[in-house]
Amino acid sequence: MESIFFFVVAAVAVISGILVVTCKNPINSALSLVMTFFCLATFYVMLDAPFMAVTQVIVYAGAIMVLIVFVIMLLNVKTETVKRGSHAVISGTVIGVFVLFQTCWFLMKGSMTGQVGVMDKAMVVKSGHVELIGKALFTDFLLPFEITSLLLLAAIIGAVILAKKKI
Amino acid sequence: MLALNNYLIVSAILFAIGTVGVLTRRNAIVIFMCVEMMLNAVNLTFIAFSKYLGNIDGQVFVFFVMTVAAAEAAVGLALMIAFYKNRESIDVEDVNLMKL
Amino acid sequence: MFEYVWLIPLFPLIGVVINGLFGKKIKNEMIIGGIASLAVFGSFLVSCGILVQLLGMPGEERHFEKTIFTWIQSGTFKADVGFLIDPLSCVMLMVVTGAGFLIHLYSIGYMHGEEGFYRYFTYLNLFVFSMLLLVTGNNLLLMFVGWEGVGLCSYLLIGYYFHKKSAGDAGKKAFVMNRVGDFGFLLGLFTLFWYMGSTHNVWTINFRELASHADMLPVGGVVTAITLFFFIGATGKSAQIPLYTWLPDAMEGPTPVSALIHAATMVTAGVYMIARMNFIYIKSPTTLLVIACVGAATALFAATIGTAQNDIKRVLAYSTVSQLGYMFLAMGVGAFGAGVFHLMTHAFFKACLFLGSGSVIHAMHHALHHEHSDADPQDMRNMGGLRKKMPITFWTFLIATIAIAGIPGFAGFFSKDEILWQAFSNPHHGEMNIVLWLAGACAAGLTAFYMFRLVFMTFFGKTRLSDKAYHHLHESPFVIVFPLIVLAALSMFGGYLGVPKVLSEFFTGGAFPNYLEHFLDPVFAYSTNFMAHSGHGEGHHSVALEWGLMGGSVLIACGGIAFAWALYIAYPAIPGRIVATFPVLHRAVYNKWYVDEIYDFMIVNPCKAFSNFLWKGFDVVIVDGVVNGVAAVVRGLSGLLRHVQTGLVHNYAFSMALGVVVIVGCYLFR
Amino acid sequence: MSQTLPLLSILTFTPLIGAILLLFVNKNSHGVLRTVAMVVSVLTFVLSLPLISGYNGAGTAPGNIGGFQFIEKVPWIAAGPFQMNYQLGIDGISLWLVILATFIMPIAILSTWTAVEEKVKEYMICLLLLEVGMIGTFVSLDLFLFYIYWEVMLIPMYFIIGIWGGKNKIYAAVKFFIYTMVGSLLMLVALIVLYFKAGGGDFNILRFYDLTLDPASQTWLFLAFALAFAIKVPMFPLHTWLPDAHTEAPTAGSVILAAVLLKMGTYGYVRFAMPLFPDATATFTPLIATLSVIGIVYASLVAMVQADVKKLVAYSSVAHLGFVMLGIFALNTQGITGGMLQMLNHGVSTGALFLIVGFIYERRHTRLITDFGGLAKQMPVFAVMFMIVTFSSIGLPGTNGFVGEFLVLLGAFQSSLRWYAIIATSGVILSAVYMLWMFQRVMFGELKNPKNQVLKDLNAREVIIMLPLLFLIFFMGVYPRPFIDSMAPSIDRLIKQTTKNQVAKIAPAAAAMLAVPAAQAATAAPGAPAEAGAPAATGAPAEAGAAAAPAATAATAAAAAAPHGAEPAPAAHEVK
Repeated sequence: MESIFFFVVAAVAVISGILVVTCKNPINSALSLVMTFFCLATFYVMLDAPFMAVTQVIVYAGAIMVLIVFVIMLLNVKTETVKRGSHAVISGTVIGVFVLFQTCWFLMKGSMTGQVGVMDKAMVVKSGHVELIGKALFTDFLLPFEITSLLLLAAIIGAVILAKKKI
Repeated sequence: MLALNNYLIVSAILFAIGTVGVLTRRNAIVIFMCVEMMLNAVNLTFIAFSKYLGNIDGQVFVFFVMTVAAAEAAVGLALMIAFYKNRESIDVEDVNLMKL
Repeated sequence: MFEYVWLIPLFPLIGVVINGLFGKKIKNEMIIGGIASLAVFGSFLVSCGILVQLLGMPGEERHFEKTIFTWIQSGTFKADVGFLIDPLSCVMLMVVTGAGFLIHLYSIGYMHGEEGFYRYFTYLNLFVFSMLLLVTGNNLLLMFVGWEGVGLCSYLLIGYYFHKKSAGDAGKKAFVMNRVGDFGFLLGLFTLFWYMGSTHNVWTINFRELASHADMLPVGGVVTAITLFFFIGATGKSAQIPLYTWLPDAMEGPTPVSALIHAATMVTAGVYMIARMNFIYIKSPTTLLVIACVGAATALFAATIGTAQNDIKRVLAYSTVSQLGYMFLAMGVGAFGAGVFHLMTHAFFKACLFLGSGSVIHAMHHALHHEHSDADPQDMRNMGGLRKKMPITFWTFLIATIAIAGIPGFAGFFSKDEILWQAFSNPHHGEMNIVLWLAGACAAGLTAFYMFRLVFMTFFGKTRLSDKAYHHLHESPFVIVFPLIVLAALSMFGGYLGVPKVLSEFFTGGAFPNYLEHFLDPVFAYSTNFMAHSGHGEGHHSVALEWGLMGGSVLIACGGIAFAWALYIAYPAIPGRIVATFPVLHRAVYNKWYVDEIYDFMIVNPCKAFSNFLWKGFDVVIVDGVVNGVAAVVRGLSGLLRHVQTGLVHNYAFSMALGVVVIVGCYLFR
Repeated sequence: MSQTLPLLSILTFTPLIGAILLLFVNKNSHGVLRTVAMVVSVLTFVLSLPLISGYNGAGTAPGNIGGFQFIEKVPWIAAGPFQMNYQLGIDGISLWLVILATFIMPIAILSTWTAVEEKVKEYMICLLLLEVGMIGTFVSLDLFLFYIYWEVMLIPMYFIIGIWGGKNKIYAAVKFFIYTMVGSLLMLVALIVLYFKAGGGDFNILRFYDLTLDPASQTWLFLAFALAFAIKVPMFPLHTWLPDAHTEAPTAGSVILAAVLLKMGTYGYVRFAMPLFPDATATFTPLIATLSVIGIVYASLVAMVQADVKKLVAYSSVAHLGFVMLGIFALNTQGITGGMLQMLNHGVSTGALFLIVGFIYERRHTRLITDFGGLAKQMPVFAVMFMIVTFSSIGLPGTNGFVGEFLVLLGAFQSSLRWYAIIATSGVILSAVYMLWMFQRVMFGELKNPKNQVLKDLNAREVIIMLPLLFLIFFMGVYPRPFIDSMAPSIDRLIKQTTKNQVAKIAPAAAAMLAVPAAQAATAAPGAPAEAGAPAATGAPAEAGAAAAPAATAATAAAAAAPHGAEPAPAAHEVK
């Protein structure tokens, strides 16, 4: 039963992914991207990572997509009239297929080593997913955490400067 | 319990679609969205491994990927706005100041 | 007196330094001329002192060597600055300083009024210095220093009138041809040094040491190579067949220069070198044959050209080349003494002839100058009948001409006849001696002919000058005429120094021996007894034969004079008709058998063309082509790479993606 | 003698201090700039004089190793296995080259008193830095230090040609730089391979001298070193950079380039290429002799038809250095002494020639021979000096040119290069031809060209420049003993070192060419080099393995050495 559900969500995700790429109007592609994010969120839930799903939805669907849609509206981007030259599209898809083929080849050859870490479904349920991530975030990954704050600061400054000044 | 590979295959497909999107589309924002999609495909892989390896690090890493994505979104869009002001279009073809 | 031998070259050197540095300021001609002449006179006095001291010593140890300092000392090679006094160098000293002094006096008068007066006397003194070094040097390298020094001075003096392009060219030609000779000399020196060193462990270039080890030298083989190389040097310097064309052109220089350098001293350097190294030359009969043939050929060849020249100095130049031919003929047949004797007598009468012609040109120049006509003062065709106007010059010129023609009683006869006799009677070259004698005799005849042609055309007959110019002709001043008289006297009595044996028995019953021969014997002792041992021995021809030949040569000389008299005095029309009947032959002879043109065509022009080709063809196109080609290839390659950077963003994205795929691919299918 | 005062270091760095001093002088007070530079260079020359007095020929004084004197040794870089120490020392050969460098520099600076007007400060600094490079190269005993100075010397010369040069100065400067750089990069690789074959430790040359390498690697290393020095000499096929560099360089630049920089090549052969690889020297002697003889004849012929005086003089220096190379590869006392002397003579006479061309160029701003004619009447003093220098360049006895040339030809004639010597002797004629023809076209003939009729004769400054050179021309010509005697012991050491392996190989009966020749040594001589090359290397196959090894280590070492050495050589990417 669960696998059926998985396949449905996977199908939806893939289709909306293709839609993002193919449809003319950027708004449609933005919306289909949102749809992909939701499918991913469901996957996270299935992977016992509820907090990640929520964060995914908030950050990606909520913040980034809103920002993109806002920018689309701001620049009132018209539907794309001129398609990329056939030559470019073909080469693009060929590269895509290659990437896909190579990763699948890896998957076939590679094999998972099996349980390594201590975390499992029971623990997530018992102590809650947020506590686990919080503990990990503020102990092992304290330095990266601080650096990301710096990163965000830089991004903010960058965005302000870029958007404000008349280049 | 689904096998790990299923998730990996899905993320591979999404990643491939993202790549195709980046390479073929002319609209800067759509390219930007495809990049986002590729990032998310990778997040999915992280979390899948995190679950099957029973190690929380994967998910923490996803956090960092998200922050990067957010920062990138901010700067990227600011760039597009600035570019739009400059060139009246965000078509990637016009970004050719370096053209010979 | 021997101790002061180093004074001999030092005096002219002091003259050079004084005139060279302060000449421009002194400006007074008498002082400059005086300093120069005094310097040479000083050397002359010292040489006389040394000659007297040498005569006082017994025959055998008449040699003295004094080393001043070591010049180059590297490994086994040692060359030091040292002087060697022996009969041969004494004879040369007397000739060089004696004639040199007279010519210096003459130049004071002749060069009067020239703007580069001090420069002339500096070079003349430098020449005498180098010549003295050449003559008294005690080793081959010091002789070579003198050898090239005289070459340098002849370049400077020939090019004295440097504003004239022809003088510059003549100077350059003389120097380059001397340099070709020096090329041979150097190779000879290297071979000798290497051979003596490596096979006999005798590392020396000192003459006396070489002489003492002379018997180590094998007959023929390496020695032939050595002597041939040295002979090339001699031909270059003494203007023999292959390398003689520079001497006639050297007449561009002032006449006293021609007298000193191209008659008395420098050109005799080659003969001196052979005489100095007789112990080596005697060891290779082939080279002696070559020398004899070249000498005879040059004598005859130059005499033929001399007959058709119109420039007074050109005639004398070709006569010098021919007389040098005689000296080499003498050397070639092993009669070194006769060669040196002829060298001495030739120095006297040829210097007198040149100075005489100089005095004529000097007078003609003034006369034509008054008349403002630009006729060439040196061309005999516009001379004639000068004997009344310039009696002393005429008489001295006549005496010298008689001497050179070989009329008995005068210097030329004794020396030339001795050479012809030796050529005929020498045991060396088998039946070749007949040919050699014949060539010598013909050349003697021709010499007599063109010398008297010259005398008749300039001094006798009706003057071809305009009356006004003829009126202006007057005898040259005393300072010019005095050397003429002295030289004329020497050319008259100089001959009695070396009276041949047969004559002295006949006339004086042996009381009048051949002084010069005995004087030079110790120097050529080795080669005379080497010839005696090697089975040739003295040609024991009958005395009558010698008388016959002597008579024959006198007859030929008188015939030549008569023929000249007939052509230019009795029937002046005949030369014109002869020229008309044989135009081609005359033109060929007049143009020096086109030898200069042949040289240009065969050597000079191809060399220029080849070096042009080398430069433009090889250097610029190939070598630079390769260098610039490499640069072009690099530029081309980078041009191609540049196209990859299209500047379009998506191309970059595409190449990035491609890169990823390729790397992963490699990783996969490693 | 190991005295307290590190004379060589002081000597090397005085010009550097001078250059730094110049930095503080105001840019446009040209007078002060020139006087400071002049004072510094004269000071350097004065400092170099004690070298002559202090240097005793036999080299037996304490504190000198292998015949080198004034030794200074200071550990400099110790990076892991590498141990480079700052080691200086001179022997008979490098002593006179240092003196030549310090002697020519004041003259060069004095000659640019009026020639260079713009950017005088940078010009003087470049000249002084050039002097540092030159002296450093001649005195350093540490192979690595030598390489650094070799590179340091290139840069100021590049600027001098590139900035103050003539019309297409950029082309000439770049060509000069890349030509020499390619050579020196090969040398760098060979230097490192040699270092590893000597098994690590320091770069001291003396250590490398008594290293016996197998003929295979010796050949390759010799070729690398030889190519670098051949470019600098310049040998026949690699000489085209010289005429360009000379015609474009300013007077002082080309005087120094001709007088000292060309000697780097020949010095390199004598100090490094030959003693380090004796067997390879023997095998390559015929090749190099052929190239040098071709160089002599070819350069003389090409010089004959040049229209530009400076190009003619440049080609003449190619010919003169052909003589030097022939002398050096004769491998006997006379040959090498002649070669060394010819180096000094060439420095003096060609330096003087370039000064003279500089004088007429400054007056007429043209170098074409056809523009001149009849200058002798207009400029008599100049004419006399030009004549003396021309005759020194032709090699007339009594001037310095003759002594060198004669010894070279004599040496070459005695060694196995007999036929080469005969052809080289013809160079004597050719040099007379092109020099005299040029001299005649410039000085003699009518004074037709109006511009020539106005020319002034040499002023006091120019005469002062020429006097020391003329004095040297005659002094070295008449009394070369002091130069020859001080070189003799070092040259004997060089011959012993360069022919040491051949002695071991040939049967003892035919003693080495050096020893007083036994009965048929001369005939054996031509055989010796052939035998030396022929007999299979003593190296067993193991050596072959070693030969392969250096290729690998060379690559890694080159990378490792580059950052350590901190020398300005750019990354060793091949330009080809």
